[in-house]
Amino acid sequence: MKQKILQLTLGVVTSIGGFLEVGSIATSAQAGASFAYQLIWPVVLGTIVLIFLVEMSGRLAAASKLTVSGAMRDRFGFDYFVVPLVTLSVVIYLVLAAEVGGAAFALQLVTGISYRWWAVPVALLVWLILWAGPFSAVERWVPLVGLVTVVFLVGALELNLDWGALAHGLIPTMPSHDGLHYWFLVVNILGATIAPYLMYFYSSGAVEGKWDESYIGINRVIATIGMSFGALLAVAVLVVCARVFEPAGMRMEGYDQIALMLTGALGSWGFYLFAASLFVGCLGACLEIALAVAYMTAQGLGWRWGQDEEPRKVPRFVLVYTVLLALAPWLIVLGVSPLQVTSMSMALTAATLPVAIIPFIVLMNDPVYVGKHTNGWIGNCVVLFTIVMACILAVVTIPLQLLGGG
Amino acid sequence: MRRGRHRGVGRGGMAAVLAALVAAGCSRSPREQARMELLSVRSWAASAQMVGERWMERAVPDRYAKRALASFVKKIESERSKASAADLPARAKAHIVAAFDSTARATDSLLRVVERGDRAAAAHITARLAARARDAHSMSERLRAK
Amino acid sequence: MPDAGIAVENLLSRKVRDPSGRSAGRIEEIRVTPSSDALLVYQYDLGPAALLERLAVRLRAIPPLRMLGVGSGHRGRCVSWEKMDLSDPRHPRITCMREELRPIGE
Amino acid sequence: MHLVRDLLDKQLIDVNWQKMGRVDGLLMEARPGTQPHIATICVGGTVLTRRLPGFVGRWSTAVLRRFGPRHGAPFRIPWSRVLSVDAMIRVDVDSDSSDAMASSRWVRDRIIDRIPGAS
Repeated sequence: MKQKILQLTLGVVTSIGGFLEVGSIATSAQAGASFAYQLIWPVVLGTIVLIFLVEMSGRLAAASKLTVSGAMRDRFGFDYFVVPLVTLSVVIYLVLAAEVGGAAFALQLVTGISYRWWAVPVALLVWLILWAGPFSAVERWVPLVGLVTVVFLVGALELNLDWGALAHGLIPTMPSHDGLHYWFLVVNILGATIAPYLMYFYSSGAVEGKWDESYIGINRVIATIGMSFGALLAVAVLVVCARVFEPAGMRMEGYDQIALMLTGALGSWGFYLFAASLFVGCLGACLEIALAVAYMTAQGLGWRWGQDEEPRKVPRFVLVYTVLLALAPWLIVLGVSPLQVTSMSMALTAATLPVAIIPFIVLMNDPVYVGKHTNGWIGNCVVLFTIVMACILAVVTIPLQLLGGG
Repeated sequence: MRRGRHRGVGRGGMAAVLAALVAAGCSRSPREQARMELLSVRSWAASAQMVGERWMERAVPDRYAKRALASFVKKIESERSKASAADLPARAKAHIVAAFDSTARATDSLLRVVERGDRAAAAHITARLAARARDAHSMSERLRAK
Repeated sequence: MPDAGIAVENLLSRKVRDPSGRSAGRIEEIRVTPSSDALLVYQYDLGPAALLERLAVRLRAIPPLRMLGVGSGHRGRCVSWEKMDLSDPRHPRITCMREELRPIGE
Repeated sequence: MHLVRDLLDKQLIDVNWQKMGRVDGLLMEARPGTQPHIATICVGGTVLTRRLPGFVGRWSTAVLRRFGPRHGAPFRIPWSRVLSVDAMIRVDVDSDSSDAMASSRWVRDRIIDRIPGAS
């Protein structure tokens, strides 16, 4: 039982560390600065959907000992599987570029040297951690350090909050002004929150951790607590920006503005803790993303895989994340603004959600794979709602991205 | 594709509603466009002012303040050229371009003061920036009210 | 690739026509019985589309979707091996009329 | 037994329980007049790329043929070597010495071993 408790705390900590990354920080900051508390509802909506999807990934792994992409190739064949494999690899590559940009910008805040110089070292650092560190190390120390992102919660509590307006933000309301930018941010927040790579990473970790059916209860707790706490941090970022930037009419156009959010309440501590949280949050996300694409490819094509294995034993798995990390920094080095890469990657994530989520409704109701742990009535309705919402997002995202602008 | 057809109908309807909403959002009248430009002036002036204030309180390092102010100046100038090219009511365009210029000048002088490390002089410039932000805000409110 | 060898994965979702040229559906599944050193094919299942069927076959089991009438289309048909002519693997044909085929007893 | 549901695209594991790719393809012998039978499992990149529709399929098959470690020749496993068929298909093959893992060995020797610390 003690081993299970360890797995439980580890799981919760992993999801906290993995939740707050450049996407949630940037989109929450933009939302708070432009629309105060009005955009809390997409964060909550996205988190509820994420909790269900992550819980299902864990349950699939525990019940069938198969990961998400392994089961997808198994169940739908290569002809269907190649679609999510290609589209998600491209979209997730852009998210990785945004994360590298975020971590690089954090280093610029602290050192003054331009983020463009930091992009390659960041990608190299991520590669070194994956190459040398076994999975348990990655899964253990990254999220522990990720807890520094709790500083946003401290920042939020420092400012006496208007709880009434905060609760009102939970209810979806139509924008009073600048409707286009409002919906653009809704799409980006949903894209940032419902991150498909978390499903591939989480289910692979569960299979690598040799979860069995006795873990299904723990899995539900990990998914719920971990993701909700992560969402709390995203809401904290939104609330702080609503209190600090919205009254002054400051709209977030770049991370140098976002970096000011905690300096009022916590002075220079606020500045350096923001830089640390951005760096650690993005680093954790980079590790998870690079592994997620490697898992997805290796499991789908039947190669040997496993982060705990020596690189020589799983050569093609290692090659995937090596090539991915070799390609990741160049968008940032070319000087594309990290915030723009973030917005683009979040919008594309939202637009490609149907491809990642539709297989879930079939897999999670197939007794061949999940045995008696098939989806309940609620689970199916949530996934169905997500698919319909995802299809709407897919249709609306591209025009919004062009018209709504960063 | 039987399943696709079933879902397509639902998706088509919803998409039409949202597409209409998106279209409504993007047909900005010149007056609305002018108001957006003024809000942008206010945002940049307030951002430069906040960097100045945090720098005076030593809450942010010099390196960060210099780099941030330099990038603000560049962005303000690019927004200024966009505004002068946009089709705005003549009188409002003059105001807006002038507001952009004075904000750019104030931000640039704040940058030089930070480079010199002269925190006393910074106080005057942040006050000027605060005034720019207030003017832009009041002008945009007047445009909205009319 | 030996001359008579056909790639099963490329045979899937091929449209099967009966002698009058009408489509009897697409090959979705091939049923086999293991023998000493090979699998003997005894039946082909035809249905709307291989990919769709693999997606939809279980959807009927999901309460909300069954309610919405998903996956309740016409049942597939099955063809015993001797009635299937695979001389041209790209255009499989059956030797009897499509009405004579039995529906699939799931 | 159903070919598509129980065999196609399933994970292959070798005699010492190591992964060695998936059932990318199945070869059917169909001479007129005789009952068709499946005698061979095919594994390999070109088997997969040939399943892709149209131009993408043709192009990727050509690329694998020119640059692939074994010029895209698929690895064939006779049905007689299949030991068990359930969630995974176990075959009586020692993958490390067989051609099935040729591309894996190629990546290991050409790339991974060249990086220090491959242990």
